[in-house]
This record gives sequence, C-alpha cells and structure tokens, in this order.
Amino acid sequence: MTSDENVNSTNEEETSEVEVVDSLEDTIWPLINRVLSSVDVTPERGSIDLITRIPRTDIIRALQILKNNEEVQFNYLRCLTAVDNESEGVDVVYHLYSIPKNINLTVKTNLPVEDKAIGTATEVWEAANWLERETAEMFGIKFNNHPDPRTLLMPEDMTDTFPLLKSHPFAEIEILQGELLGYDRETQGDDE
Amino acid sequence: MLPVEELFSNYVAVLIAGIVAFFMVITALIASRLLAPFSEEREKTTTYECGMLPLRRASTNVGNRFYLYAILFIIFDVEAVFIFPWAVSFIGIGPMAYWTMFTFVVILGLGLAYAWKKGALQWR
Amino acid sequence: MRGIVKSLATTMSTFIRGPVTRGYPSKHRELPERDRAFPLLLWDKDIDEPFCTGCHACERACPVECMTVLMKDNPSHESQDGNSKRRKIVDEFWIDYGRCMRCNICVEVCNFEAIAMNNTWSGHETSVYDRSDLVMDLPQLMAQSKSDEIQEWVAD
Amino acid sequence: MVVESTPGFETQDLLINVGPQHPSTHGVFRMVLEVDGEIVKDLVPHIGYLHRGAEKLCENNDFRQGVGYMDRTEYLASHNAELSYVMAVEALAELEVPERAQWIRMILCELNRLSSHFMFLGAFGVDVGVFGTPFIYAWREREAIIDLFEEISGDRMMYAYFRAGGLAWEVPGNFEERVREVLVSTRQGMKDFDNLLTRNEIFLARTKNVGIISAEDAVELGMSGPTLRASGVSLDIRKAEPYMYYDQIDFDVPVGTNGDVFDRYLVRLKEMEQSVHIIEQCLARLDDGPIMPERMPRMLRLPEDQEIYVRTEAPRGEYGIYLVSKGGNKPWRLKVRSACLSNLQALKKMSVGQYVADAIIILGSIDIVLSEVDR
Amino acid sequence: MSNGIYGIEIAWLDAVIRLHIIVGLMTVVVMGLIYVERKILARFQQRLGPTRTGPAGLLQSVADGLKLVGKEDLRPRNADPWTFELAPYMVFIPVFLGFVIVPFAFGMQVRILELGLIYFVATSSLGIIGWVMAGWGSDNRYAMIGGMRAAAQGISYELPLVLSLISVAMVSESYNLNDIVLSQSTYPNLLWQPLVLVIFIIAGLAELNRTPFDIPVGESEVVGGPFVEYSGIRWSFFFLAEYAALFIMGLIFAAVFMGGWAWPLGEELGRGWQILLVTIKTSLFIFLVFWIRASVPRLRIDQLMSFSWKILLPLAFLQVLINGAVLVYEAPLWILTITGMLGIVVLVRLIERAVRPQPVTNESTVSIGNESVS
Repeated sequence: MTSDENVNSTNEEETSEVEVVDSLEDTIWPLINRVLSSVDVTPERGSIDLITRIPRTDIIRALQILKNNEEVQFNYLRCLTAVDNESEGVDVVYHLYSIPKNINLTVKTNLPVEDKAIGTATEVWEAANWLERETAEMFGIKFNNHPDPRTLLMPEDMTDTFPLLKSHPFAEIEILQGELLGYDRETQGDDE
Repeated sequence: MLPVEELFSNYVAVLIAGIVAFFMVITALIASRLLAPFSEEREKTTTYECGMLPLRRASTNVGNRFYLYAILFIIFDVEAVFIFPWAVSFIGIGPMAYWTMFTFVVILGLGLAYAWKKGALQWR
Repeated sequence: MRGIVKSLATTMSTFIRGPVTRGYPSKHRELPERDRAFPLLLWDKDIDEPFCTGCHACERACPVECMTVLMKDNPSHESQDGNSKRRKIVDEFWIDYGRCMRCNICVEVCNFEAIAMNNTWSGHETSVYDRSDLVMDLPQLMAQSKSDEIQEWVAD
Repeated sequence: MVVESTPGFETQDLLINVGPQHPSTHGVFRMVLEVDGEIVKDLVPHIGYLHRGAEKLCENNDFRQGVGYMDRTEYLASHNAELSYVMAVEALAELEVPERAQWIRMILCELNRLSSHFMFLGAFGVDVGVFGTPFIYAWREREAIIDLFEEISGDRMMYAYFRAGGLAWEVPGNFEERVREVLVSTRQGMKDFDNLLTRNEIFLARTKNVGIISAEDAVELGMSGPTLRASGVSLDIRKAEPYMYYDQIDFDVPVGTNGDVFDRYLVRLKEMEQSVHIIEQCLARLDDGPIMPERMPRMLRLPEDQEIYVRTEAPRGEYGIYLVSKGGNKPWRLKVRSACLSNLQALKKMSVGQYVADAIIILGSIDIVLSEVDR
Repeated sequence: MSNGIYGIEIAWLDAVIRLHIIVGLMTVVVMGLIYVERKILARFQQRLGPTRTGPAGLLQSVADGLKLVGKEDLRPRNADPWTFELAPYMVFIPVFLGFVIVPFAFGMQVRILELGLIYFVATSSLGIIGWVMAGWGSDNRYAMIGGMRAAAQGISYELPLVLSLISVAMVSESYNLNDIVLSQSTYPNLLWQPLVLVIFIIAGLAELNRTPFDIPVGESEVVGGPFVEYSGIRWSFFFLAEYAALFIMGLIFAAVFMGGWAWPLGEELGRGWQILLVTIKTSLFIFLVFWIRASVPRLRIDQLMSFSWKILLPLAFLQVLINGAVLVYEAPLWILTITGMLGIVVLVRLIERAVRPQPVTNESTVSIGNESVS
C-alpha cells in the first residue's frame, strides 16, 4: 500500500494511440468490416480480441449477420454481459466465437442511462436466454421480446434494485444480513 | 400327508403370529408415544417437498401404465394359481395332465406374446 | 451380465484391499507443515510480548474484513525502561473466524511476521454453538503460540 | 399453501419439486418436473440459491484479494478458476510469468481437472444408483490429489495459490515425486471406475441413448467442456486457443458421437487419461527458476480503459473472466463466465420426454457446481 | 410338528412360545444384519463402517433402535390418518407371518405347513399393500411415486418368483418346506435347477426392493420412497420388515435350493451342526445381496418391468414345462441341469441384447482425436 510508485503502467500511454490503426489491420477487422458493411460499426483494439461497437438499433441485425455469414460463422455465444459506465450509460457486451473459423469477436453496444432497452439476442443464439436474464436483473436492462423475462439469480420480487450497477451500495446488504444472523452482538463486542 | 384336522390346526399358529406381530407393533408405538418428545409445530407437519411448500395435493392421478400391469398380473397370477395344485400332482396322474397344462401355458404364452406385440409391455 | 460380474469382481478386489479411511475423531491425519487453518498471532518469547505492533496492515488487506486491531504505546519499550524495541504494540485484536476465508493474505502483508496460519489440528476443530463465539480476542489468538503448540511456516 | 385439486376425471400432470433439498441435485438447485406417469413433460429449473455476488465483491477488492473469491466460484476446481483470473490480470498488467510458474500451474490445473472429474464420476455413479461405492472410490483418489494440494498450498479446497505474476510460494521439495505418486493412484482409480461402470449392463442400459443433445443444439446453447464434446464438437480451448504452454504439449481431445449421458461419462474418463499424460509431460519439462517475475509491484494497478476476456478450459468447460479496468487497484467490472450456467440451460432440452429417473442422471451428467452457476 | 417343545402339548400355547422365540430371534438377527450390512458395505467401499458405538461399533444397531424409539413421531397434517397409521402394520405383519414356516433345523420351526411355499408367496406379496398405503397416505409426491413403483415392481416380480418356486416344488414333489429339505439330503436342488436359482435371486432382490431393483426407495430419485414421511418408531418398522424379509428370503433360499440343514452328502447331523449349516447357507444369500448392492446401479422402471415380463417370465414358464416333461417321462435329472445351464446362457444373451441401444451406433463410442468437428 505504501509503494505506489512501483505501478507498472509505464509504457501504456505510448502504445494505445499509435498502434490502434496499424494493429487493426493484423486482426480480423477487415473481414468483419466487410461482413458488416451494412451496419454502422466502429472498431477498437482489445487486449486479445477485436472489439467492435455497434449502435443498439442495429445490434440484433448485426449479430444475425455475424452468425449466419459464411465467412465468419460466429455460431457460439461465449458470454453476454454488461458494464456500468455510470454517467455514460451501460455497455452490453457480447463475446462471440466461431468454432469453424476459430476467431473471436467482442461486440459492444451502448445504452443510455435513461433508456436501458435493447433487442434480445435469444433470436440469434438460444444461449443468450439465461445470460440476458441475469444481465437484465443485475443492470436493469430491458431485453425486448425476451421469451422468459423472469429473474434468474435474484429473488422473484427483487425487480427494483440492480446490484451490479455502480450506484448500488456494496455494504448495506451485508450489514442487513449481519443483523439477521446476529452479527450485531459481535459488533457490540468490538466496540468495547 | 397329515390328517385334515391337523392340516388346519397348524394354521391357528398363523393367526397367533398375526396377533403377536400386531402387538409387537402396537407396544413399540405406545413405548415411543411415552418416551418420545412431542411438540406441536405447524412447520413440522408439512410434507417433505425438498424444502419448498407443497404445490398441491399429492394424491392425484396415477399413470395408466400401472393399471395395465396390474391387469396383466391378475391374468398371470390366476394362471399360477392353476399351476400350483398341478405342479406336485401331475406325476401321479401321468402325461395327460402334463400335456393339458402344456396347452394351457402355451395359450397364455400366446396371450403374453400378443400383449407384447400390442405394446402393452412398453412403458410408452 | 459379464459387465455386472466385472463390477462384482471390482468391488471384491476393494473388499480385499482393505479400508482407506480413518476413524476420524480418534485418529487424526498428519497435517502438512503448510496447512492453513485460521490465522493466529505469534508470541515473541525473547521479550515476552506479541510480535504484533498493531499496524493495521493485515486489517486493511483482509478481503472479508474479519479483523479489528487496536494499537497502543508499548509499556515495556526501552524508553519506558523495558527491554522491547517496539514502540507501539497491539492493544486489542479480534478475528472473526466465522468470516475469515483463510486466504493467507494477512500473513503475507505482515511486516513483523507476527501473524501465522494455524497448522495444527486444533485449528480445524473449532466448532462452537454460537456464532459470536467465533470472534477470537487477543488472549485466544495468542494462546497456541505461547504454549508452543504451533510451528510457524513462513513462505520464502 | 396446499391447493385442493379440482374434483373430476380430467387428467392432471403431477408436479414434482426436485430440490433445493434433494439428495441428487448436487447443491442447492431446484427443478420442477411436470410428470405424466413416469415421463417428464416439462422441466423448470430454478437457480440462485447460492448467489453471493462474487462479481460485485471482486469489484470492491484488489487483485490479490480477488483470488480468494475466485476459489469460491468453482470450489471443485479452484486452481482452474484462479488461473483465468490471474491470467486476465497478468495480461492487462503485462506481467511476464516465469516459465517454472507456468509449468507448475499447468500441473496443478490438470491435477485439479482429475480431482474434479473424479468427483463427477463418484456423484454420477451415485445418481445412477450404485450405493455409495463410486463415491468412495472417487473420494479415495480425490483425497490423494487434495492431500497433495494441501501440501503445496496449505488448503484443501480454497487454495489461493496462484497470484498475478506467478505463484504465492515455491512448491515443496518433493513435489515431482509426490505428483508421480498421485498419478499412480489416479491410474488405479480410473481403472477401478472403468471396471465398475463402463461395461456394466445396467449402467449401459441406464445411460445409453438418454438425454441426447445434438452438436448443433449444444453449440446453439453455448455448452462447453466435456458436455459439449460428448455431442461430437471438438472444442477444447487448450487446443483451439492454447494458453500457457498447451501448444507445446501433446494430447488428444476425446470426442463423443452420440451426445448421450454415457458419452458424457466416457469423454470425462478418457479426458482424465489425457490429463495424466499432460502432467507427465509437464513434469519432464519442469526446470528450476523463479516463480514470480523479477519486477513485481507491491500493489498491482492496471492501466485505464482496458478490458480483456480470458477463457480457459476448466473441468466443466469454458471458464471465462471478463475484466474491465478503469485504472486503480480494483477491477471496474469482473464477469465470471460460468460453464455450468450455460450447460445447465440445456437441461430442459435434454430431459423433456425422458423418465424421471433419467432427468436425475442427466442433471448429474452435466456435472454442475452450483456455486459456479450462481456465483 | 405336533409334539411341542418342552413337552407342551397344547398347540396354541406351543405356537405362542415358538413365536416369541422368533420375535426375539428376529430382533437380534435384524439388528445384526443392519450392523453386518453396514460393515460389509463399508468394506466393499474401503471404509471402516460404524466404529464409535461399542467395540468395533457393535452396538450401533442398539443405539439406532434407542434413538428411533425416542424420536418424535410425526404425521403430516395433510396425510390420510388411517392409511398413514395402518401402513406400518400392513408392512410388518405379513413379513412376520412368513416366519411361521421357515425351518432353522430339523423340527425347529413354528409350524410345518403342507402348503408352505404357497403360504410364503402369499404372505410376502401382502406387504405391497402396506407400501402402497404408505405411499398414498403420506400425501407426498415422492412417497406416492415410490408406492406406485413398489406396487408395479412387486406384482411384476411376484410371477417369476412364484414360478421359480413351483419349478423347485415340481422336482421335490411337495410344497412342504420340511419335505423339500428332506428330498435334498443327497443332492441340493440347485444342481437340477440352476436357471431357477438365478431367477429366484433376481426376483428375490426385486421383492426385497434391493439394488438393482430399489427404484421404489431410490435415494437419488424419490428420496426414500413410500416411507419418506415416516419418522421414529413407525419408520423403524419399515426397516425391520425389510431386513426381516431379507432374513426370510435367505432362509427360504437355503431350504429350497441349498438343502436347508441337510449336508449335501446326506449324513445325519446334530442340531447344532444343522443350525450352523442353515446359518452359512442363509449368509451366502445375504452376502450376495449386500455384494450386489455395493456393485450395481439401479434400473429404470420401464427396464425393470420389461425385464420381468419379457425375459424372466417366459424363461420361468419354459423351465416349468421342461421340468414337467422330464419328470413325467421319468428322464434322468441331469437333463434339467443341462437345460438350466442353457437357460442361463440364454438369459445372459438376452440381457446383453436388451442393453444394446436400439439405434445401433458405431461400436467405438468415443473417437479420440480432433477430426470430428461439426
């Protein structure tokens, strides 16, 4: 905790700006760009996978293309989740994998804070079903036309709080639980 | 062979055995009633439903397969009942008795084959 | 049927091989040196005081926040005519074993090698009837080290 | 509360509640079976009983502290779970892991795969209905492996042994010979299982052609690991996208043809043979050297606005860590991609139309760890 | 036997005394069986088994019994009171009735019944009613399914069991267990009836609800089946009945197939030796049951039913007809041995054929390698 100066992010800043443009050509970006020519798509350089950003209005159509296009065949949905960027809204992240071509792609789409709704990827992969249910209850995202919009991990009636949002308190629930379990006695002991 | 009176007097023991067994159960139950604790608690008397509240009454309909097997059983058990007296006496009567029973069993065997063919022995 | 016979032969072979389990509560397995049960505080035998100075390093590093440490001035410090080099020393120390996840981080961050994971059987047999009994205070945490029941294992 | 059934003669399917307190749900899993006679008409899975918010907890703990939480997401293969996490952190922090640490990690992960698969074999045997014997066989071998882990890391299940950059501390001196000892007993255990179950007629009758899922459906549902490979899809991340030194190791990926319960059992058994093979090669390559990078910061901080999705082949399938960093010593977002969650989605598809008893062994054949499903 | 023990000539008093001896014997044997089963199963699984109560855990069953007596006896509030309460009686009494005929040594039984085997079959199948009552009365889904399964299984395996006993009775020309044992003083019946022996063991396992036929009580499916709602002493009667039935089945096996107290080569033995012989022969069966329990998985209900109806039943009928032909034309008995052996081969073949999955697939189920990518 004391030796903060040892942080090893020395060469991070130089790499990011310059290399993005060059390195994208080494990745599958040209291929993806060709396949998704009908969609507004912006690339980003990820650590191991290519990241593409697609506006949310186009996302399901783009995913359909990515899955069904012969050149890429992203037939496997690795993971579907979201990232809360506080004021910048919530990013929904799709990690795709193509078993026949052995290539990976990360697809991101941004949802504004005030309207967290997006089409459902279950139309594309069945695998998205539970992942979307989990993302929905954790981030308060509404997946339109989801076939089974119940909660997955959270209690059935917990539809107003979204634990993985940054605005959700970390410790309050724990304190509440502690009181139920008799932890209040212990804390009294600590205060002596 | 025992005389007929003794044949039946032996079955008195069966009746006594039943009574002994009955008293065995009831004494144990009474002993338990006296020894075991008992506390009235509503939660305890719910049925075990893997930790959830019972969904609805359990005594609903039973799959019709079970009835089918029950019918088949009755048919063949009756056959067994016919075989019982025959099995220990056919040697004394001779080949005629054997062939009679042979025909009977073959007919029932055909019945079994028919039931098999019709899929009565198939669970679905 | 032949496969079933093979299964029977397999179980018979283990029947002959004999048991591999132990009669647990009466017979204990030998624990490896690195075994880690719950953290304990160590006692400095040379000076007769705990190694711990109450520096809060472990308390801050604990992922589950199971520790509470209070620090005080050492009454037996050299300046106070004592024989100790420690200016500060631990006043109170609580560890909630009910919360501890035995991750060893407190041992790693300690600069004084004052805390160690219990590698004896007594560390594994800590059942209590009341949750609050799992909160250990300073004398309880010191007891085993004082009576030489644990050998400390320090990672290189 | 109890709802009275309506009087009359109309057919009414029986609803059976299996779990959360049921001997064969492998934890606190609940499924509601709608049964007609003995045939499953519908199946509704309920999860979330073991949800502890590991992702949220990790967001509030630094990278060293997070390792302990990863252990608890996959308690039967903690090394594999830790591996994904530390690999994600290493990749973002650009830490070079020493060679020796990598080899030891591979050995431990494969050993953990063995112990986890033993656990599967044992529990699955009990699901199929052998009274306890496979369980004890499994426990016997798993115990040997876990004893080894305890000698190395100090704990039997929650190892917290991998650290970003390498390992927490050096392995004991007799490590190699102890691993070889364990492999001997492991082989014996695999042989015992093979003899006990693989050719047993009753076992075959129970498992063959039960719970079939086609390759297309399995991929569509995002299944992974042995459960996917049993359907005939040869997707093993160790082969497809090699991490650590798996590209330097020679091993095969067993693939099933039928996608039934028996294949899932056999694929795992064959996979264990491969794991033993891998460990032997790793032992041969193991050299002396450091186990942590030379320039290791005392407090790890990650660069800003970086993200990575690291996937490794855990015993149950793809264990992925999606790590988003916005600087600082804590992850901004950490998502655990659980193999079991995706595999469990397929349960309904596999079970509908089967017998009640089959639904139980199909659940067993997926080999779920509920703490990984719920996280 | 009409001349009572201890010179007691009054028939009913004699019966009462003998039955009380049986009550004691049964309790001790059942407790012993539970202990022995736990120890033997533990040994098969390389465990220690009970060790804590008494020397080598010998008092485990006593401790269990005391605990069960002192345990709270619960009845679910939705249960049908009469069915629920009466089920333990209906399960236990028929099993106990079976003790009336089983011979322990020459002249050592409660009564010699002329129709002993039929009586045994009749009483042993009565217990099924108790199981169904327990299943229905508990208002529990598992219990209900378990009870139904118990009924289906019980009636299906009743027939092979009956027919196997009829086959033996045909060779011994009597249903009287005493006569059956005496008829085996030179050669035991199992020599002439090997197929019947196998059928008897399989059907016996099913009647006892033992692995691999334990689907009514399958722990991993129906969590104990019909008696899931029973606790304390009431539950213990199901258990008592189960083990008493096992004991009786072992005794019947010893008497019918192994020649009971008779030494295979037929010399007159003292009573102590006779009891020892019966004990050994009974233990053989019981050990086999435990051994099978430790080794094989459980069948599924459809497989269980079709195994009985499609394989065991036709084979048992065939055996009865062959027995009849051989006996009525006074052909040498070794023909029966040969046909029996052939029957076993057929049985094995049929089982192996039944196991083979219906759509025939490639023999090597798992192809090693990377090639089969979809």
